[in-house]
Order: sequence, then structure tokens, then C-alpha cells
Amino acid sequence: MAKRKLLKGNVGLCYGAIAARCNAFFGYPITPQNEVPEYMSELMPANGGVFIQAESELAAINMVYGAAAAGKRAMTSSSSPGISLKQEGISYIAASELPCVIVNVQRGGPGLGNTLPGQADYFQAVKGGGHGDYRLLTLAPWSVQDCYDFMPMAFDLADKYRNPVMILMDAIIGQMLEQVDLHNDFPVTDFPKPWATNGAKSRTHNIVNSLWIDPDVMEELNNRLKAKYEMAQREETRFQEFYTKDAELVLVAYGCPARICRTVVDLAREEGMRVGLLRPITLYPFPSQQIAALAQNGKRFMVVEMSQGQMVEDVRLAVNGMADVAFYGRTGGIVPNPTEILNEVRASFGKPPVVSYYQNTAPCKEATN
Amino acid sequence: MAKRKLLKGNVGLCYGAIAARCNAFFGYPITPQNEVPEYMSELMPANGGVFIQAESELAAINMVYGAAAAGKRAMTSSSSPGISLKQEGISYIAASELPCVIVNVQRGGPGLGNTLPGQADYFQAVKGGGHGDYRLLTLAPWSVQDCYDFMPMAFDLADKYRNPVMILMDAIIGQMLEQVDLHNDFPVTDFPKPWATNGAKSRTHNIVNSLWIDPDVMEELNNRLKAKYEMAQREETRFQEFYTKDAELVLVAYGCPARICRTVVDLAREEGMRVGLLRPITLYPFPSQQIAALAQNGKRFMVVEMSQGQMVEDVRLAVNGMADVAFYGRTGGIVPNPTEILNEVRASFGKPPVVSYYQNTAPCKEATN
Amino acid sequence: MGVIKIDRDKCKGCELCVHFCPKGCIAMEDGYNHKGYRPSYFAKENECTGCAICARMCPDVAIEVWR
Amino acid sequence: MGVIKIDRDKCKGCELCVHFCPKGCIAMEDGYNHKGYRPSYFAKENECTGCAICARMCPDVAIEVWR
Amino acid sequence: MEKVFERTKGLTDTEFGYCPGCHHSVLHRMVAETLEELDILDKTVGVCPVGCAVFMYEYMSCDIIEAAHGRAPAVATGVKRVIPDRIVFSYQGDGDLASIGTAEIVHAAARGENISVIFINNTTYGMTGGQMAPTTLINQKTTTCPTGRNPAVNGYPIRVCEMLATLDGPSYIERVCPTSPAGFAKTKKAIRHAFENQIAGKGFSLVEVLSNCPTHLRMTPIETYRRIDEEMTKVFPPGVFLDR
Amino acid sequence: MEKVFERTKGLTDTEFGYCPGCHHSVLHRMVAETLEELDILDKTVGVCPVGCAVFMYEYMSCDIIEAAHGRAPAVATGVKRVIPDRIVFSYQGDGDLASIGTAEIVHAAARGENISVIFINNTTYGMTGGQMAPTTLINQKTTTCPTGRNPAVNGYPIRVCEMLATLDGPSYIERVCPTSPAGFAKTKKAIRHAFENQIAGKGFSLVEVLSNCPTHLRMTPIETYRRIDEEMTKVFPPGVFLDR
Amino acid sequence: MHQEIRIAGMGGQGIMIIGQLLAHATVLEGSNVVWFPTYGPETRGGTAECTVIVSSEEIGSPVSSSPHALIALDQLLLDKFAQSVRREGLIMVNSSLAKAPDYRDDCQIVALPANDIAEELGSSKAANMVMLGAYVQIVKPVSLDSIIECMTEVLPPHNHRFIPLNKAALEKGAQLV
Amino acid sequence: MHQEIRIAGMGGQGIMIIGQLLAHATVLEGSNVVWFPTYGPETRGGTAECTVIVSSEEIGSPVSSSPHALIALDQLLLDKFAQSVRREGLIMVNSSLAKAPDYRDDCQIVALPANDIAEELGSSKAANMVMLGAYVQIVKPVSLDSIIECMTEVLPPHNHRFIPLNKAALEKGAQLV
Ligand SMILES: Cc1ncc(C[n+]2csc(CCOP(=O)(O)OP(=O)(O)O)c2C)c(N)n1
Ligand SMILES: Cc1ncc(C[n+]2csc(CCOP(=O)(O)OP(=O)(O)O)c2C)c(N)n1
Ligand code: SF4
Ligand code: SF4
Ligand code: SF4
Ligand code: SF4
Ligand code: SF4
Ligand code: SF4
Ligand SMILES: [Mg+2]
Ligand SMILES: [Mg+2]
Repeated sequence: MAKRKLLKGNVGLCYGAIAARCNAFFGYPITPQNEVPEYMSELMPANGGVFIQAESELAAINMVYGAAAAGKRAMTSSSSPGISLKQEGISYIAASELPCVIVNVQRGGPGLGNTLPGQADYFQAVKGGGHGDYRLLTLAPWSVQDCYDFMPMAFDLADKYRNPVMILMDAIIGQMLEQVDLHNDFPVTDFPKPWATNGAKSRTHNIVNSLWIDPDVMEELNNRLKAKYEMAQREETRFQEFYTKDAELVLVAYGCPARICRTVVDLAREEGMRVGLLRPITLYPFPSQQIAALAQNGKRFMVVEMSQGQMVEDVRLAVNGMADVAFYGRTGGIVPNPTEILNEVRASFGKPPVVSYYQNTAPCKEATN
Repeated sequence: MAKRKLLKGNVGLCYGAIAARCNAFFGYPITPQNEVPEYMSELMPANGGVFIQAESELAAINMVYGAAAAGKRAMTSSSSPGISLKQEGISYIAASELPCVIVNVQRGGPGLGNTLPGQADYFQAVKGGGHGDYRLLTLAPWSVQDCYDFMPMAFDLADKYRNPVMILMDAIIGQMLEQVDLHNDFPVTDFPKPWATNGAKSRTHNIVNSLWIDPDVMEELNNRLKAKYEMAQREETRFQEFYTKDAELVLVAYGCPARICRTVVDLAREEGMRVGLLRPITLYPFPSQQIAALAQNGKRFMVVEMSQGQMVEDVRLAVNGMADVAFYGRTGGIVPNPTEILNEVRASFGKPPVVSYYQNTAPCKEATN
Repeated sequence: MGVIKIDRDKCKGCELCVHFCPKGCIAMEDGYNHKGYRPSYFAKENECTGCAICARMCPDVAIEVWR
Repeated sequence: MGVIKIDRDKCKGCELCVHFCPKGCIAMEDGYNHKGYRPSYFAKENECTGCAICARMCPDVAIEVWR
Repeated sequence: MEKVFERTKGLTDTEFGYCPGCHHSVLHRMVAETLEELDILDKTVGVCPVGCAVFMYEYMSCDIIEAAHGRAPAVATGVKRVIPDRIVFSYQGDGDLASIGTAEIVHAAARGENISVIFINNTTYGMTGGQMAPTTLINQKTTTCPTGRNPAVNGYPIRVCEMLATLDGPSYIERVCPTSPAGFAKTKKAIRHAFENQIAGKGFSLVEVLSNCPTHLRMTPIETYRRIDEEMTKVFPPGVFLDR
Repeated sequence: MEKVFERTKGLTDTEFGYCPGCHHSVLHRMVAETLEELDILDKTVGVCPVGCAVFMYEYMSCDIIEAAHGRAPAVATGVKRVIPDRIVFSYQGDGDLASIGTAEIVHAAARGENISVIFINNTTYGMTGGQMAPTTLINQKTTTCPTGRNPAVNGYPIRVCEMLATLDGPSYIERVCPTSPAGFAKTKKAIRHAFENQIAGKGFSLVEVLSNCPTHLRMTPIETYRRIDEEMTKVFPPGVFLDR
Repeated sequence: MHQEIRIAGMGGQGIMIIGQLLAHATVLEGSNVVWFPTYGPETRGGTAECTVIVSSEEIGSPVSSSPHALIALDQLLLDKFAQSVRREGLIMVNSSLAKAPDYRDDCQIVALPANDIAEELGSSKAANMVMLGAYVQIVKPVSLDSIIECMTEVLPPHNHRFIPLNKAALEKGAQLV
Repeated sequence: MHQEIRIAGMGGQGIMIIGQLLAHATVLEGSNVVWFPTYGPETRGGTAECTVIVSSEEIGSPVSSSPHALIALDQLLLDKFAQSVRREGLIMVNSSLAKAPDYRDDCQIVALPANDIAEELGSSKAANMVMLGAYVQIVKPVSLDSIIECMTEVLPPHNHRFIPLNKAALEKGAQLV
């Protein structure tokens, strides 16, 4: 296998899962993530792992629950409606403090929607679409390389925090072909799992459970979860900045829109507008501190999402009134193009829109930091 | 049937549903809302309606979808884990612009949790636990009377907006016995449903659908939904205030904690602390404007929830940095008692806590507005 | 005696009518229709009995039959 | 010859042992145990065969048997 | 000359978007003809699945609801219970009905819901690109069992008719095989019977149609018909399982 | 004198919280004894349901996972596939297995998962207060069919063994009736067989146990045994449905 | 008048029923009331607990930080809640199953062997009524007659045969204090 | 070098394949590339469209507001996208099925009867290769040889039998411009 390959994001995830020594994949077909189960049906057995096409998304997430309880690295993958069906199971996994990885290649919604790119499941991912006070550590790749690289990171985070980790992407990141370096060069950490229910040999029996009749015990669990999330906030918040230092306006976007904004930053700067980009890599924990710091330095913000405005709430919470936060969103599977975002930026600088065609698409310049 | 009755909140809902001329109930047993299907299994047939115990929560919400598509008033009821299972169905109903009512009698979570009271499904209810940019109009009763009165209101809102309406309560409101006036005195509005799929007699065929391949059409749907929610924000925001006018500190709480805070306000005022209460009745649309207005008037806030802090984010978004927003929460089925909240209030006024037992529980004073 | 009419642009060239016509009256064209399929055509007009088997077997309701 | 021992506090008074003992050796007490149930007791010590049917039928594993 | 075959009013003018030779088109037409023949077009509500037939609402001229994947029987139940004088049917693929929607079909059948179910068993997930279905034959290659369905790993095909026939709820269950003019006629008759039963208030009826997917089987339509006759009927024998 | 009956090591010291005379206690003990007898206590992973047996993890001394309502077969599949040398069983009530979990049990059976399933059919939802179950008998009164189960409205009881026996996946399916010393012995033997099959790698085994719920049936335990013998076995005949 | 009462015991002791009787009687007499229960997911075993707030004014918090009175039918629950009763409150103990607390000398302690008393009247199942009767007699939030009047409504039909026993137990409890 | 190309046509015309060939060939020659598709949920029928961005530098937006070139195999898609091509861009039309636009005189318009040409070579299915060959010849983002080299990798095994035809069509397309 050549190290550098042209792969779809969905396929990058699969190679990443193999690199992460994932033991089991359980999934159910749904567009636009079908490459994941399709590739995994070959890759998993070839690498000594388990692949099952479950009878449904519910069964898949509960198989993940079982495999994770048994102490193995397990994952599932789906797209928006399928992820909605997993919400009960996800809440159980979080409450039972089990590690696992869940991929959502978001499509256009709500309802059956369409299979085009979307980002309207942000709230579901980061605020908890299931019941109860749990959170998913949430990673947002913006390239096929990320798809590959984030998989081992996701499994490590899951094991470290004993918490489900979500990879939240969109149909473009999942479907696009891009070069990826399959370097297989990941740190290997050993996560002992003395809690695993894999046969009570030479120890008392283990129980994996989320039922706690005694409210004091249940509250203790909630507090333990909260402490984990606070620790993650301190230790795992990841983001990337481009030209934010001297920026007047900071674009905030994740996934594909962040890539598009990356181009918009260059276009805007060519026109003399000081625009930067902050790209959250972890959506939960959210880079609130950094955003607050930028707000304190007098920047204003524009959040770009393929939704009616979800992440923008987290930006507003971080900014806490210290700066203006504008929003630009497209929905229903429509991907905003660089020109239309540029026009929003221009408007915010009091300039007229660029008309008709889009003139000068330049490749990305080097990042500032 | 006597007009004034001592009923559980869950039973109040049932009588409210009958008063609302609900045509069909579909549900699946789960504590602490079992009185709802149990009473409905008698009340619905007795009033010419349909009751089905579905094979699961998924089936129940999809039966609701069918009955609503057929142009009838349909509802379901469940508790936290069961509501998680309904997320796909709820997203479909919202996307297909169908009216229905969904009750969540929240319990302690996450996971299987326990059957004690909780409020940790707030995000799920108001931000969208399902995929896509939809919202549930969400009502929060705080008495058995509300349970009864809100049902017709919920069905009317659902029909007016062609959108699912959620009644978000907790196990205490559901399980407590209180007097209720079954006045049956509700305005009867006629909501024509020319879109209903009930046989294409003398018209072209109707389609109930949420699949829109063309992203432009899908975006149109999203914009239509957004416009509805903006209209609801203007027309349907409901809340109740107690002693906020001269308050220094405004407590914000819904459901049972709001009742508890109502007592705390009296206790605090007896001790000379100027404390008020804002009780959102609609959690979505949220009374952000009123909270912002109070913040502008220099009040500070304390949000009390049976969660790790969910509604507090909406309060912070409304306040937008203009005032301090503190939070007090209990989880896992623990209901905060008046004394512990009073102690939080005291602390915020720089006073020492009341120790050991709780001294003077006074009944509520008349509301200021 | 029967007559059939195949809607050339509805036809998707599945060949089921060709296969099932008991009289072998239908054949495939060499050209393509606007959908990009090679459609069938009524090849042996005299032998058709108007049995409508072709029409019933046609998934795309591309055939009408007279008798 | 058999001997049984009924754990008075584990017993829930379901009467299954009484019903199924082939020798009628078990009866119900009049009093209550700490759980609030009326427990059973070994009434006819001489007739017990030690067949352990009572123990096997007891849902609460409240009976031990010797033979 | 008299016109002896024309397009039924049960279909709209929209051309089918299905692949050449796909059975979905055939079955849509048969259902639509039945609705016209029984004169129930204006009192029928169809429930379409998520699967290749997801666009059924564009092709049929009765009222139609698009259900979530697998939930059509629950949706149909909701409709039928509140407007019991209307005719309600669901149309579902094998992924939809026999995989994700297993609970819904079993319980609609057990309840004896007075609905008609048309079940299209093409041994694969057509819409999503030819993945394994619960009805995929042993050794059949699909995109998620690329070396062929191996029972040791992937389990065995599910026989829906046989399974549902163990219940007391259903009134009529038949499996048909539309691979010849006679098979077409039999299929049409079975579909009609399923609707007539509903009109007569007899309760749950299901017709399983052994079907094809030329695209993902990578066969010509005629080859797929042969496969149905020679391979599928061995695992899924046609016949009347219940009629009471 | 020799001790001829004592508490199995398969059980913890925790006393059962079940109602007096409830079959759950009996069946816990039988499963626990089987694990001890087969010497697999330290390599077994149990999956408990949501239902009255939700606390099984407190009573059994093997490793246990608490599954979501109805999903135990999926959870068990996840466990068994990743640690195939361990013994995995699920223990499920009729609401859990035959209502919300219908799809999961059918597909675990169809896949021939090498697990053992103990299915407690007590014709009601014990834990939540005696609501109607899919196995509730016709005319049986429950809190959600207060005037008795009426087939025209509530449908008919589901026979799980008969339904699953139509599949090629399962290896062993038996329905037993523990209402007498002989019935107890037969039940124990069936449970043991289900585990032996798994050890032998034969695949899916299920034992349906006709059970009681004295509390919600408002009967004495002995009356519930009589009811099983006289009423339940008519609808759910005991017997071996598959053993291959 | 504003009285907050906590009633606690083991499942099966009829905790909920006496709370509900008190609640219904309160309504009958025209006052305000809130009753709410706490119990495990099991319908069987475990502990049972309910709170009743009776008031002549509108009731705010349905939750009591520190009730005016505790009625404890079992040792476990007595131990759990004795400390929570407010100063100068009332603690009622079923002395058949629990020992009166010696650490609350600021409270009025009433100990009644309710199981034994009820057993004498026919069945220890009516111990709850003995306690309720005594409580009503001491605090007088409602009349005994109102409680009795509510029995038919509150008890499920299949338990109506116990009404005479319950009535006797209630009255016996009232007599004894 | 930075080229954004949109390729569009009906399902079954091999739109995705020529985009992927271009992408793979770009990698082979050491440049950066992003390819992404848009299509309905149906695997059949409908329209197909993909975007390829080829660049010597790191690629930001994978989405093109206004591509440098459009390759349209069908009238419907040509009409949809002709306006979006940037000024002085390239519009390539399959004139067997579509009419060259007369409203973009600012662009270079290349019309080839690709279906007919391919048909002559053996099958109209190779019309896509005719268009790709012509595009590569005009813009030279990669060499024809690189495209040919990638065929085995890009085409699914069951279509490898068409490689000779594809190669011929590719070369024919290149010759004709
Ligand atoms: C909840 C959910 N899961 C998965 C999908 C993706 N999906 C769409 S159709 C389909 C299967 C279609 O197969 P089948 O029911 O056999 O119908 P066919 O296309 O073969 O006619 C799947 C899995 C979805 N839309 N929603
Ligand atoms: C998703 C979900 N739905 C519903 C419930 C509530 N619930 C708990 S147990 C149960 C049914 C129990 O019945 P059964 O499976 O027959 O077990 P039994 O108690 O009779 O042994 C239900 C509906 C739940 N916990 N989770
Ligand atoms: S009508 Fe009959 S004979 Fe005529 S073409 Fe059709 S199938 Fe052949
Ligand atoms: S059966 Fe219909 S679609 Fe197929 S070739 Fe004949 S006319 Fe064309
Ligand atoms: S051992 Fe046998 S004889 Fe002895 S008491 Fe038990 S059942 Fe009766
Ligand atoms: S069988 Fe057991 S629990 Fe039942 S009465 Fe006998 S000893 Fe007690
Ligand atoms: S993919 Fe298969 S099932 Fe779907 S339309 Fe094409 S041939 Fe028919
Ligand atoms: S409620 Fe019924 S099933 Fe549950 S423990 Fe009691 S008797 Fe057993
Ligand atoms: Mg299929
Ligand atoms: Mg049960």
C-alpha cells in the first residue's frame, strides 16, 4: 500500500480506524457515508477485526456498546437521520462511561432531507441530542488527511475519557477525493480497561451499567462526567488560526465551510480587508477561551455554517457581548461558495458585492499560526 | 365529572387532551409517565378517539406522524430515554410540517438513569435532539392546572404553526397530586387542513414528505421553518414574573424548580433581599427579550435547574454580557429544596447560609404581575 | 390483428418486451433515444395478435396496444 | 431422612414450598419476618425425605437441605 | 380498433426514474391499476418507504405519505386508525421492511391492522448502492459482503412470509414471482386480493414480490428474471401462506 | 448428613428484590447454577434487560452489562463478536424481547449469533406496572387494556418460538413451563442445553420460559402456576421447536 | 395554616395511600394541597416516600426542605428523615418496627406500635391507617370524617373490602393519642 | 497553476469517472487536487456533477464559485452551469446532445460531437473520454499518458475491458482540438 493515496474522506476514516487498531465496526448503510461500511467490510476482517452490518442504526450503536463494554475499540458511522436513531444508545454509552467513536457525515435536513452536505446536526452533537447531561467530545475534520489522522486521536480520547467521541463531518469532506499521507505514525498509548466485562477471571465481577436508583449516586455520576468535561476543556481544546493576529474580522467555521473561508481570507486580504479565520477542530470542548481573547482584542466575528445558525450560539456565548457576531448560513444541502461569503465580508466592511462571476480564485497562502 | 378534582399532573394532561379534542394517542409505557397511557387507554375510546400501545417509542412517534398526516390531532408521551428514541420521527414531523403534541416527563439521566425528576433534556427539546434545523415549540407546566390547560394550547399551537409542540415537564409535575379546575373552557379554533393525506377526493393528490432532492427546495423549506419560528418568537413567547420590578436578583427557573423558587423569593424577601422570579412558560420561543430588558435594568440573574446547566445558556445568550448570570443545579433525580436555593441566594448577597433545618416555610404571596 | 405503439422516449431498452412477445414482433433499435437508451421498436407489424403481453411486461408503461 | 433449614428472613411467604413438598412437611407461620412477610417453617420434621423439592421450588433460595 | 392496453389513471404522468427493467416500475403500475379497478383512488392513502421507491409519491395519483426508513407500517397504522374508512397501503423494500423495520411489520401483522402491504424483495439495498439485505442469498456478493454472503459471519436470509404466518393477526399472506406473463397476472391478482381484503375489513394482508435489481446485480433484466426463478424461489418459495 | 441443596456460587449474596413467588428469582438461580455447573462463571458475560430483571447484575456473580430496553441481543452480539471465546447470554422479558426489541431478537437469531437467550414470558410489563405486553392473552386485563385484551383493537399474542423457528439461523429453540418439580427440571435442562450449545459453537439458542407476575396478575404464586398450565400453554405450547 | 408532612416506609406499607387520603380530605375541606411521591422504578420492594403540603394559601414549592411532621413506618426511613424535621416539629414512629429517636428532643415524638395495633384489628396491613389517624388527631389538618369519606375514591376498587378495617385502624390511631 | 473544473451530465454518462481520472493523474504528476461529487440519492438516473480543483499550491476551498472550465455532456447541465464559468474561461460542449451557448462570447467554446465520435470507436459510452481527452489537450493540467496510466486504478475491475476503448476515445478527443 502506497503511503500517499488519493482517497475519499469516508475512506480516509477507514484507514484511520485501522491505524487506530479499531477492533470492531458496526453500521447500517446510509448515504453519504456508504463508503465507510463498504470499505470496513473488507478492511476489518483483513485486519483481524469485526465487521457487522447491523439490522438498524439502533442495533449498531448497541453492538458498539457491547463491544466497548467488552474492552474493545468499537465504532459506528452514519448520517443525520441515522444518528438521530442512535441517541438513546449514545446516552447509555456516555452514562456507562464507555469509550467509542461515532461518525456523522451530515446531510441536508431535517427529516429525510437529501444526501447533500449539511451542518445542522451541530447542536445534536455538542449539546446532547440524547437525554441527560452528557457530552460528546466532537472533532471536525476539514480534509481527507484529517479524516485519517483524527481516527486514532478519537479512539485515544475515547479511551482516555471513557466517553464517546464524535467525528462530525459533512458530505463534502466525506465524499471528496484528496491526497492523504497514510503515515501510520501515531503514538500508541496503552489504556488498561480493568472495568471491562469480559469474564470475571481472577477478579470480582464487573458491571457496566447506567441505572442508579439512588439519586445521590446518580448525581455523583453526573458530577464525574462534568469533571471529565471540564478536564477536556482544559486539555483537549484544539483549533487553528489563520491571520487572526491583525484581523479586524475573524471568520469562524468548521469542516468544509472552514476550507471555503480559508480561501475567502486570501481573497479578502487581496482586497485589503484584514480578515482572519478561526477553525475549531474540537467542537466540544469549544475554543471559547481563544474566541473570548480575540473578542477582548477588539475583533469582530462572522460565523459561517451550513445551517440556520448553531455554532454561532457557542461563539456568542464565548464572546459574551464583547464584540459583534454576524452569521452567514446556507441550508438544505447548499454549500456556500467563496464569492458569496466574500460578498458578506465585503458588506461588513461597507463594500459593494462582487457581481456575476467570481474573478480571482487564488490557492491558499501559508497560515500565520 | 366534578369540575374541580385532585389529579396527578400526568392525569391532568389526559383530561387536557380530551378537552383539546385529541383524536389519537400512541405511546409506550415508561416511568414516570405511565399514568398517561393508562388513563388514555380508557379516556380515548370513551371519547371516540384512538388509543394504541405501540410496540416501541419509534413506532409510537411514527403512528403520530401517520395520524397527523391524515389531518387528525395526535399525541404521544414518554420520558427521557423514550424521547431520545423518537428523535428521528420528530425531525420528520417537523420537516413535513405536521402538527402534533409530544410530552416528555423528564427523569434522572443520562442512560437508564432513574425515574426521579430531572430537567436535563432541555437542550434536546429546545435546540433539536434530532437532525436538522427544526425547533419544537416547548411548553413547561408548573402545576397540574397547567398540565390540563396547556394541552389545548399545545394542540392549537401545533395546528397554527404546523409544527410539533413539546410539553416538557419533570417527574414531580407529572406525579404530584394537586387540585385542578377541569373548566373545559377553551377557545375552539378551526384549523383547516387541506394538505391532509386522507383520500384525494375532489382534489389532486396530497403528498406528505420531507425529501427534497433539490437543495434549493430544501433550503426553501428551511427558510419557511425559520420564518415560522421567528413568528412564534414574536407571537407566542410566554412567561410569568414575580417581584421582578424592584428585584436586584432575578431567579430564572421552569417547571418544578420554578415553584420552589417561588417560595424562595418569599423567604428571601422576608429576609430583606430583593429577589424576583422569571418563569419561562414557553422554553422555545424563549423569553430572551424580557430577560435582556431586565439585564439592561441592572438586575443580576440566578438560573436554577435540575441539570448541569442547560437553560442557563439561553439566559446567557439573552443577557449577552450585560449582567452576571449565576447557576445552581442538581442532577440525578435530586430536587433542590427551598433552603438550599435560599442559601445560594444568601451567598450571592454576601450572607451566610441558613444551617441545619429550614425554618420558615411560608406559602406563596400574591404575584406582582 | 394487433397494433402496438412504443413511446420511443419512455423506453429504457430493458428488452423485456422483446423477450416476452410470443410472436417475436419487437426488436431493439440501433440508435439511442434522448435518455441515452437503445429503445425497442415494433418490428413485425403483421404478426402481432394484440395480446398486450408486451405492454404488461413493460416496466415503463411505454407500450400501448390496439386490437 | 432429611432435614431442611428455612432462612426465615429470606423467605417471602410465597407458599410454593408448602404446596410442592410431597410429604407436606412445610407450613406457614402466623408471625411476620423483618421484611413483613409471613414465612414458612419446617413443620413435620420426621417425614422429610430430603428430596430437596422444596429448595428447588423456592424462588428466594431460602431453603437448604441435608440428607 | 380498440385500445386494449393504456396507462392507468392510478399513475401520474411522471415517467419512472427507476433503472431499466426494474420491478419497482412494474409493481407501481400494478398497484395503481388495482386502485383504479377497485375505484378507490380517491380514498386511498399510500405510505412509501425509504428505498428506491422513495419517490413513489411522484408516480401514484393517490394521496401519499413518505415514511421514515422502516416505519411505514407504523405510519400506515396511524392513518388507518384515525380514518378507518379510507384504504391504506404501504409499499416497502426488503431493507426497509425486513431489516430496520422488522419490529414495525411484525407488530402491524400481530395487531391485524387492516392495511395492505406490498413487499418488494430484491435481495439488496438498491437505493444506497447494493449493500447486503436481510434477504440476500447465501454467497451473493454485495458491496458490504464483497466476497459473498457467508452465513457464518452474515447469517441467513429471513423469510418474511413464513415468519409472519406464525401470527394470528394476518388475514392474507402470499409470495409471488412476477417473471413471466403468468407470474405477472398472479402478482396482480395477489395485490388486488390484498386490497379487497382490506375493503372487506379482514385485516392485515401482505404480498411479497420476488423482485430484481438489475443495476446492483449487474445483470440484464432478463437475467434477473431467470435468477429469481432459478435461485430466489429455492429460498423463498412462492405460494399462499395464509388466506383467512 | 450431607448437604444436598445449597446456594450456587453463581449467585451473589444479595437477596432478590423480586415479589414473592416471582419466576425471575427461580430463573436467575437456574442460570447461575448452570454457569457454576459448566464451570464458565469466570468467562461468562450476561446482558440484562430493562424490565423487572434490570437488577440481575446485583444477583449474578458473572460479568454483566445492563442493556437499553430491547437491545440486549445487539449488545450481546457486540460482546460475542469481539471476544468469541467468552460465553454470552441475554436474559429478557416479553416487553423487552417481543415488543421494543423485536428487530434485535429476530436478527440475532437470523445471524445465528452464538449466544444463549433466556426469554421470560410473563404476559405483562412487570416493571412499569402491569401494562399490556405483546404476549398478553386475549381477554387478559392489564393497565393499558383495562377491559381485557381485545384482538380487534389490541391484536393477538405473538409466539416468539414459532416465529424464530422459521429462520435458518437458530440452532435451538424450546419453550418450557416451570410450574412443577418436573417442569423446573426440564427448564433447568433447557437452559443448560442453551449454554452447552454455545460452548459447542452451534449458534443461537433461545429458551422461552412461561412465567408469572403474581403482583400484576393479582394472584397468589400458586394461582399463577395454575394459570400458566391451564391458559398460557394453550396459546404458547411448550416443546422443542428446533434443535440442530 | 401551612403544614408540610413527609410520610415514609417500605414498599407495601401503604405510604402513598395515607398521603393521598390526607390530600383528598384537604381538598374536600376546601384547602390547598400538594402530594408527591418518590419511589424506585420497581413496583415492588424498596422504599416509599411521599410529601404532602396542606395550606390555606396558594402553595409554592411542592418540595419541603424541612417538614413540620414526619410519619415513619420503618426504621430505615426514620433514620433517613428524622434529622430533617424542623425544630419543634412532630415525629411519628411506628414502634412495631422502629425505635423512637432520642436525638430529637426538640421535637414532639409520638411512638405507636402500629403493626401490632392493626394486627389486632385484623391485619398489620392497616398499620398505615393507625399512624394517619393519630396524626390527624394531633395536628387536625382535616377531620377524621373527611378522611373516611375519601376512602372509596382513593382506594382501588379491589381494595374496597378493606375499608371497614381501615376505618377501624384510623379511629384506633386517633384514640390512642 | 490553479484550475477549477466543473464536469456535468446525466447519470450514466461517466461524469464522475473522468473527474476522478483527472484527479488521479494530477496526483501522479505531483500536484494537489480535490475532487468532489454531487448527485441525488438515487444511484440511477438524475443528474451527475463533480468539481475538480487542480493546483500547484495547497487548496483551500474545495468548492468553486466560478470554474475556469466547464465540461458539459448534456443540454440540461450545460444550461445550468454555462453562466457560472468565469470570464475568459473554457466551455466544452458535447454537441451530440447539446447546443453550444451563444451567450458566452467571453469564453472559449469547444463543441465536440462526443457521442457520435465515441459511437464510431465502438460505443457512445466513451463520450466522456472524448471530452476529457480534448480538455487535457487544451488546458494541459496533466499529460494524456498520466490519465491513461490511472485507468486501471480508477475503473472498477468489471469495467477494465473498456480500457482500450476509453484510451482510443481519449486520444481521439485530444486529436480533434
Ligand atoms: C434511518 C435511515 N437509515 C438508513 C437510510 C439509508 N437508506 C436509504 S434506502 C435504504 C435501503 C433500501 O433498501 P430496500 O429497502 O431493500 O429498498 P430498495 O432500494 O432495494 O428497493 C437505506 C439503508 C435512511 N434513509 N434512513
Ligand atoms: C426506551 C425505554 N422504553 C420504555 C422503558 C420503560 N420500561 C421499563 S421495563 C419495561 C417493560 C418491562 O416488561 P418486560 O420486558 O415484559 O419485563 P418484566 O418486567 O415483565 O419482567 C418498560 C416498558 C424504558 N426503560 N426504556
Ligand atoms: S401485443 Fe402481443 S403479439 Fe403484439 S407485440 Fe405485443 S406481445 Fe407481441
Ligand atoms: S419493455 Fe418497455 S422499456 Fe423495456 S424495451 Fe420494451 S418498451 Fe422499452
Ligand atoms: S426436602 Fe422434600 S420432603 Fe423435605 S421438606 Fe423439602 S420437599 Fe418436603
Ligand atoms: S418457597 Fe421459599 S420464599 Fe416461598 S414460602 Fe417457601 S421458603 Fe418462603
Ligand atoms: S437500483 Fe435496483 S432497485 Fe433501485 S431502481 Fe435501480 S434496479 Fe431498481
Ligand atoms: S412485578 Fe411481576 S415480574 Fe416484577 S418482580 Fe413482581 S411479580 Fe415479578
Ligand atoms: Mg431491496
Ligand atoms: Mg414481562
